[in-house]
Amino acid sequence: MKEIKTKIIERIKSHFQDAVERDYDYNRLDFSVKKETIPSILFYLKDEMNFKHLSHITCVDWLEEKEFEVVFILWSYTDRLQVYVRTRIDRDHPVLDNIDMIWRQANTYERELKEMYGINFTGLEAPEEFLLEDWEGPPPMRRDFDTREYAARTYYTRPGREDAQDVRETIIKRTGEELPDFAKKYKR
Amino acid sequence: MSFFDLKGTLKPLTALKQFGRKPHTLKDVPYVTREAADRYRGFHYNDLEQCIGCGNCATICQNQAIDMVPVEGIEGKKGDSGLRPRVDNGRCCWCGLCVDVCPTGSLSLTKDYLYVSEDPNSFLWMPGVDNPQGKERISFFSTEETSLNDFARIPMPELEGMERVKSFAEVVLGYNEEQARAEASRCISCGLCTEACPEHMHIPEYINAIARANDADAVRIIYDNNPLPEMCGKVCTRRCEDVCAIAHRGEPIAIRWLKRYATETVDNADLIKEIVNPEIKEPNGFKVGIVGAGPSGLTVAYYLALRGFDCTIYEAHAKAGGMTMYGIPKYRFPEESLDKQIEYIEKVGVKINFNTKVGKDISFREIYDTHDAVFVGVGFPKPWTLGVEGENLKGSIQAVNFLYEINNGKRVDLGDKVIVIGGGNVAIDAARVSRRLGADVTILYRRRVQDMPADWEEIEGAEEEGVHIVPQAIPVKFHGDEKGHVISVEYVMAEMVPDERGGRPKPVPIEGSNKTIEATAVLGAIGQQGDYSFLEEEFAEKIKIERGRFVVNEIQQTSDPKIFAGGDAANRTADAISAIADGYRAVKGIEAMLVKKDEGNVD
Amino acid sequence: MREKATTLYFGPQHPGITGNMMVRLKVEGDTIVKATAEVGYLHRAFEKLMEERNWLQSFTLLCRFCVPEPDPVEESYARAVEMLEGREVPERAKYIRVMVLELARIGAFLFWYGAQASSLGLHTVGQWSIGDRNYVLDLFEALTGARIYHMYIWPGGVRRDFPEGFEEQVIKTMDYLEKRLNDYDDLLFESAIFQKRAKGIGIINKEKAIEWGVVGPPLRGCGIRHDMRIDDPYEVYDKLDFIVPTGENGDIWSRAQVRRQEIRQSIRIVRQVIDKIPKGEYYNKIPNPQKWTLPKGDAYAHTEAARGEVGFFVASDGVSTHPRRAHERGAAYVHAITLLEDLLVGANIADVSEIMFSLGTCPPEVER
Amino acid sequence: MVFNDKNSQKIVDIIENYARKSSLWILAYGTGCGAIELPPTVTSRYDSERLGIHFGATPRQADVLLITGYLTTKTLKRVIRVYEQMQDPKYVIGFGSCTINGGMYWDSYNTINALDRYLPVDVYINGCMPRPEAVLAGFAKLQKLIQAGKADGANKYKENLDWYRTNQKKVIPNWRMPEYNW
Repeated sequence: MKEIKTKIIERIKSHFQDAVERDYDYNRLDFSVKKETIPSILFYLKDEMNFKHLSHITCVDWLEEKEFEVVFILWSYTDRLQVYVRTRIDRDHPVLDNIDMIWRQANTYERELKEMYGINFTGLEAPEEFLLEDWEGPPPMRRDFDTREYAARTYYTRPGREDAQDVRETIIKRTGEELPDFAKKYKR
Repeated sequence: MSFFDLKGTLKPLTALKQFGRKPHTLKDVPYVTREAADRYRGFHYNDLEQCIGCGNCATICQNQAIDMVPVEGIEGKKGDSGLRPRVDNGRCCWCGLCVDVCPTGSLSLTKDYLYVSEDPNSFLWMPGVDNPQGKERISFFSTEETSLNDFARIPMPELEGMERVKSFAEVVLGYNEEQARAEASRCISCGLCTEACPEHMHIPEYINAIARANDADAVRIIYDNNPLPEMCGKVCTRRCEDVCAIAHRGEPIAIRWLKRYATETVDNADLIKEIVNPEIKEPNGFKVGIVGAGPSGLTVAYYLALRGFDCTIYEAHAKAGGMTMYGIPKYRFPEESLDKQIEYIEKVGVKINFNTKVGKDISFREIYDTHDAVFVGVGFPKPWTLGVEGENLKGSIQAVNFLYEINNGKRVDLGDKVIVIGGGNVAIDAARVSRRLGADVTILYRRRVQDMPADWEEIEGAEEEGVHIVPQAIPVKFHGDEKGHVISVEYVMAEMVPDERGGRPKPVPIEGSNKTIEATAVLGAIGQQGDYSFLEEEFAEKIKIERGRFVVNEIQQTSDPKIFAGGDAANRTADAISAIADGYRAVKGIEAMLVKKDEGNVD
Repeated sequence: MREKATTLYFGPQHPGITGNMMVRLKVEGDTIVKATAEVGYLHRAFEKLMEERNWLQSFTLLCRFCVPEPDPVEESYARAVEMLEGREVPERAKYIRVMVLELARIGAFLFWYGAQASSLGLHTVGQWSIGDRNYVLDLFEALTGARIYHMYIWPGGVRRDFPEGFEEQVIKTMDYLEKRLNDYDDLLFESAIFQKRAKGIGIINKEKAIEWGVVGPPLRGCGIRHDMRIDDPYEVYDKLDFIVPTGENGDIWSRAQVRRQEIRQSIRIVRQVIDKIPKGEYYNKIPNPQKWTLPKGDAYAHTEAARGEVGFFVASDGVSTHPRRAHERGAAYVHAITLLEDLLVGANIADVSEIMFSLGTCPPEVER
Repeated sequence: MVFNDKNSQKIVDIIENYARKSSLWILAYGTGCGAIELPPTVTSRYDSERLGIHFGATPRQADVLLITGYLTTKTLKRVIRVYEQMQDPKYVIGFGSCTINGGMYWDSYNTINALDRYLPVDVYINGCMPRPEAVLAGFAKLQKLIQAGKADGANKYKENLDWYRTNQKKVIPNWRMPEYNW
C-alpha cells in the first residue's frame, strides 16, 4: 500500500505541479488542485492510474471563507485505494468544468450540485430541474439558506403547543436570576 | 428455448404442496392488538416522580416533538423545574434518543404502538399523565450502561494522601485545559443547579463557554454576580452539585472545579480587569460604609463601586477575606488566590481600611452618620463552648482560634495526640491542619459519618491523610494532669434514635459505654456565634436580632432602613456563597433605596 | 411505415414503479426509443436537515434514506464519523454490525423477490417472500426495537446488546429461510415465464459497466467480481468465509441469479457470526451528544448494500456540533438515472418495471 | 329504525355503507416511505384482502388514498391531481407522524407539515412508521366511520374547495392543473 501511494503521489506531482497531496493512515489519498486542473487530473487518474470508479462528487460550503470545496472521490478496484481530488471555487461565481465526458454518471451529480449549490458546470447538458420543481428561492443547500425559517414561513404548523416553556427560563423566572446578554449565546 | 417449456410450466405448480397447510396469517389482527417485541420502541411513558424536568429530552429531540409544560400537582423545587415533557406524536419518530439521554431514566418507551384517530389535534400527549398504565408496558429504557449521559467525572488530580500532610501545599491541583473541556462537555445545560445556588450563578452558561473553549467568556459570566469566584472555585459548599441532573445516576458535574479552572486561567488582577472589563458608572455621590471585609462585604463593595457608589470597608484584621482568609487552611485556599481577587476589587475603586476594628478604632455611630447606607457583614467570630467538664484545661483550644493563629503564620504546639470535636468543615480543617503539624488526629462526632455537615470530599481527604474518625461519640469529660494540662478525653458512645417528628435521628448516649482516649490537645469545633458588642446601645435596641442573627427582609435590610446586614450574621446556611448572595441582594436593595429615592425627590 | 413517436409517462402513480418516481418514455409502438428519468418526488432535503442537527440527531435520519434496506446507510455514516474522529469500535459491535447488515440484505432480497416477480404478474412469490421477510423483521424488532427504522448502528458501535435468546431465534429463522429458498427456486427461477421474460433483457455492457458506475448485483451480473466486502473489507468481513457470486450475461436473469445465490451466502455469514461472536463491550460511548464535536476534516466510508455500494461523506468544521456537510452516495444514484435511461432504450414498455426492479432502484436514495 | 328521524340512517344507507366498507381498494401510489409497510400488509402474514382491502392500480377504481408519510410539494401536486380523479366515495388515510404535524421533516423546505390543510383526511394512523397492525387498525377505524356514515372527507373537500385551493396554491407555486369538476 505504501509503495502504491508513493508511486501515485510521484506521478501526480510530476504531471500536475499544483497538486498538494495528503496521505492518511488508511487506504486514502488526497490531492488539492486548482480548479482548472480538475478535468485533466481526473482524466489522468482514470486512464493512467486505473481509478475507474467514480464514487462520489460532493460539495462543501465554506460560507465564512466564501468558497465552495468540490470533492471528487475515486476508487480503484485494482489498487483498493480511495483518492479524493478537491478544489476550491469562488462562492459568488461558482464555475467548474463539466466532466461528464469522463464519467457519464457525473452528469447526475453535476445536476444535483447545480441545483443545490448553484455551481455552473461549463458545457453541462441536462434538464434545468432535477429534484426541485418550480423552486424560486436560492439554491437550498447553500448554508445561508435557512430551511427552518423557510418552512415556518411556508408551511402550516399545527397549533396547540404554544404553552411550552423553556426549562432555563422557568428557573430564571422563579429565582430572579438576571442573565446578562453576553451570556445568552451560551444557553443550550 | 422451445415455445412450450414443460419443466418451466410444471415446476411452479409445486407450490400446490403448500395446500392445506396452516397459514401463517395473523387472523386476530386488527381486532386484537398484537404484542410487540420486548424491546419495542412505542409510545412514551414518563415516571413523573422520578422526572426532574431537566428538559434534556426536549433538547435532543431533532423533531422538536417534546415540549416542557407545567403539570398540575407538581411544584418546582430545588433540583426539579416542575415541568414535564409532553410529546407531539405528530412529530415523534420513535427513535428513542430522548430515552437514551434522560439523566434520571424516568423516560422510557412502551410496547404500545396503536393509536388511530380522525382528529389530528389529539396527538399531543403527556407521557405518564395520559397513560399511567404505561408503567407496566415499558419496553425500551436506558440503564446506566446504555445511557448517553457521561456519568463518570474526570478525576481531579490531587496530591497523594501521605504526601499532603508534609506541607501546606494546595492539595487539589486543578484541571488542565483538556480535562476541563472534557468535564464541561458532560454538562447537559439544564440549569437546575442555578436554583440551588444561593447566588444563582449562571452555571450552564459558563460551563458551556468552557466546553466551547472560550475561557474568557466563562470568566466574564462568572464575574457577573460573583466577585470572589476563585474562592468559590476552591472552597464553595457547592449546593449546585447536589441537585445536578447527572448526579441522579452518576457523579455530578464538577461545577466547582470548572469555576476554579476558568478563574485560574487568569493569573493576575490586571488580567481579570482586562477580561471582565466592567463598565464603572459615573460616581453618583452616595457613600456606603461596610463593616467587615468578608465575602458579603466585599461583594457589596464591588458591585456598588461598579454602580458608582463610594464604598469604604472597615476591617478589623490586617487582611481582607474574613473567615475565608483566617478560617480556611491554606492547603485548600492559598493566600495568593485571595490576594489576586482583593486586588482586583480594590482596582475598581473600593477602599478598605485594614486594622480598623469598629467599636474600638472607629465607632459604629460615626460610620452610620457619615454614610448614606451601612452594610454589616461581621460574621460569626465567637466559637460556641462545649459545656464539658474540664473544658478550660490547658491544651483545650477552640478550633477557630487555632486556625486563625495558623493562618496568621504563628506556630501552635499541639503535641502529638490531637482530638477534634465536631463534624463540620471547621472540625475537618482543624483535623487536617493538625495532621500537617505532625499529630495523630482523632475526630469525635456525635452522629454518624454520613450525617456530618462537612463536605464529603473533605471527609474523604481527611481519611486519606490518616485522620481517625470516631462517629457516635459524645465527649463527657476532659481529664487534666496536675499542671492543669489536658491528658485525655472521656467520651460515651451513642446510638441513633429516629426522631418522632421526622427530623434527623438523634444520638442518645448508651449507659456505661464510656471510653477514654489519650490527648495532648483538644480542638472544639461545634460552631460559632455572632459578636455584636461593637453596636452602640441605641443601635442594639433598634436593630432586631433573633437567635444571634440580624433579622432582615428580602433586600437584606434590618429594622433600621439605613442598615443592611448579610453573611453568617444574617443567614442560616453560614457559607461563603450564601454570604455573597446576601451581599448581591443588599447591593440591589441599597441601590433601590438610595438611587430610586433620589430620583423620587427630583421628580 | 415508421410509426410516430409518442410520449408516455410512467409514474409517479403507477403500480409497476419502484417507489415514487417517473420515467418519461418516448415510444414507437411499444418499443422505447428514449427514456428520461424524472426524480424529486421524495426529496426531503435530508442533507440540509443534517446540517441543522447535531452529529447524533443526524443519525436518526439515516435509516430513512433507503427504506427497504436502511442499515448500510447507518453503517456508512457510523464508519465515516469513526474515521473522522478516530473512534475505535469494540470487536463484538463489529460482529453485530455484520450480522445486522446481512439480515438487512436478506430482507432486501426477499423484498426484491416479491417485487421482481410481481412486475411479471407472479404474485404468489410476493405473498411468500414478503410474508417470510416478516420473520427477518421480527429479528430486527427483537434486536433493535423497530421493524423498519432500526436506528441501531451508530457511531461507536451498536445501540443495544443482543436480547436474551436472540441467537437461537436467529438460527431458527435462518433454518426456516434456507428451507424456503428451494420453494422460491421452484416458484420463480424455474418458472418458464420468468426465464422467458428475464433472459436477454436489460443487458448491461460488460466493458463499460465499471466506468459507468454500475455496482452491486448488476455489476456482478456482468461477471465482474467486485464487492466492497472483499475489495475494501470493513468490520470483520475479512474474518468470515463467503463467496461473492457472479453472473454471465449482464441481463435480468444474471442479476436475479446473483441475488439468489447471495441470499444463501448471507445466511452463511449470519451463521458464522453467531458462531464466532466474542463476548464483551458492544459500544464505545460517545461524549455528551449535545457537546460532541468532531475534528476538522472529512471522510467517506462505503458499504456493500443489497443494491450496491452505498457511501457516506461527512465533513466537519471542527468547531460546530453539527455536520458541515453530509452527503450520501447511493447505488441507485447511477442505477435509477443514467443506467436505467440507457437500458430502457430498445426495451418494451412491458419490461420497464421489470428492468427497474432488477437494478434495485431506490428513489428515496436518489432524492434523499 | 325510525325512518323520520333525520339523525338516523336510512336502511339504504346502511346497506350502502356496509358495501362500501367491505371493499376498500387502495390506490397503489407509494407517496412516501410508509409504502414499505404496505406490501407486508397485503401479503400472507397480515393478509388485508380478507378484510376487503386490496390494491387498485388506477384512481378511477380506488376508494382509499393512502398518504404514506411526508409529501413533498412536487408529490403533493400529483396527489391532489390523483385525489381529484378518484370518484366518490373516496377516503384519505394519513399514515404516520409526518401527515399530522410534519414528523421528522418539520423543518424541511420541501415537505408539507399538516396534510389536512391540503386534503380532507378521514383517519390518521400514529407511528413512524406504523406497523402493519396499525395500518389494519386504521382501516378498521375507517370502516367503522364509513358504517356510521361519518367518513365524509370528500364532501368536506367539495364544500370547502376554495379554502383547500388557497392552501394548495400557497405551496405549489406553478399551478397548471385543470380545475376540480367532478
